Amino acid sequence: MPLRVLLFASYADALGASEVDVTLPANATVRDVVAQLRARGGAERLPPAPLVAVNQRYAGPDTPVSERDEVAVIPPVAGG
Amino acid sequence: MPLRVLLFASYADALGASEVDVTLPANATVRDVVAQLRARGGAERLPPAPLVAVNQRYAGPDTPVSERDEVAVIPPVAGG
Amino acid sequence: MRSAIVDRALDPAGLAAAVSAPDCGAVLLFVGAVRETNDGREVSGIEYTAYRPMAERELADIVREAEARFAGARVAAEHRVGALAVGEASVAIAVGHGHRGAAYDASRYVIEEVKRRLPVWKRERYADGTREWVHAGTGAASALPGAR
Amino acid sequence: MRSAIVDRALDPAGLAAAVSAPDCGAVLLFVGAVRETNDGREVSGIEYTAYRPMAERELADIVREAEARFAGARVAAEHRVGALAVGEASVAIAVGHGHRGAAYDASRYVIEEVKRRLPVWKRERYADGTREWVHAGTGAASALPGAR
Repeated sequence: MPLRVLLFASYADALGASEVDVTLPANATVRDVVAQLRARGGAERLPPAPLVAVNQRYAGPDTPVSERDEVAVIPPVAGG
Repeated sequence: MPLRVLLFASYADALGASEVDVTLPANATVRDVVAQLRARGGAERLPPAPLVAVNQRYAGPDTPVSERDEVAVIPPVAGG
Repeated sequence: MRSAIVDRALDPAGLAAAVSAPDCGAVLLFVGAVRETNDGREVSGIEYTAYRPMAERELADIVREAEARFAGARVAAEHRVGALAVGEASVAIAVGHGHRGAAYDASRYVIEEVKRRLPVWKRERYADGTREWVHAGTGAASALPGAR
Repeated sequence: MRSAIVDRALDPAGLAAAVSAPDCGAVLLFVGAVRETNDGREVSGIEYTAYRPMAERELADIVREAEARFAGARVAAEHRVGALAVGEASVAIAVGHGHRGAAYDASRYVIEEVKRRLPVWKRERYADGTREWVHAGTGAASALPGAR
């Protein structure tokens, strides 16, 4: 299935885009999203297990994702 | 020696005055000041060992006092 | 409670007024501002960006959590995004409470959670013309907030 | 540092401005105000009195101690005396620091020391027309600050 993944800040710089489209197997999880991303150019600047949000909530690697979900990869936050 | 003692808030109410004059022996201490005060009418509303300031600093019972010192008896503070 | 991600100057006095009330003995206002130096480098400004819908929800969650943990607390918080100059406020947190201890604890809770999990990033501009993303920690995944 | 015992309305924003600086990442402002109830009784106002010269020196000492204990802190504090209505501010403490942890600690230090040793007293006026001196603790001598 196709999925659009949101990127921010240094991760958007690393992959050269603020959104990337990936193709996932059925019953995919956050772990699969990260694996797809890591296969792209520039992804060596991402940590092995970056933080991910699904539908605007932090989500662990086993969280299932479907094509209707909003998935974002979250660099170390620096608010305040 | 004579000494004028300053009183505040509930202690001034208890002794009916914001200043009282006491007479102290030579080499007197804060303890002697308190003993003199406790002999006065209304002093039963003071605690046995009220806080005292000598020259605007908190002072223990053995602190010496002379007639040139500014001595004040300090009720429990309630600032803030 | 009141919370917002905004792209205008913050209004700390307005937040403080929003949490004040006749049963409120203590009001605590925290304001975080852009510093002129960081790690010894001269900063000329900071650009804050956010994953905005998530940041708005996360800040609202943090404020609600503080009000639930510290019963009686009234909390209001704003975080600014966009280009900020040195000295400008990036975050403001106001807490009103009947007792000062709870006001301090609730205020501290909000700023620590903001630093830990609000999806906001900052890129510092330096006097030498360069700019860099600032990572509060090491950037290691292990330092990040866990999934919930 | 800046400190004063005053008989006019406090100026919290002015205190906060006094401790802000370009190297200052965090400003924390504490404001204590008259509450409408105390121990279940409806309060109509509070009259604060002070042993004024000692209170001025003691508050200056407390502010200086906070700046010494929390290196880099800029501290300003004011305590009001006289007749205050419900909601009016009796004490305001502003702390500026490069780091928020020290700002919180310094602010808390000042308010706790003010409560412990500033020679200020308050008499509450109640809705039923009576008034009473308020003792923060039990009034027992053992609860008072020790001689130094």
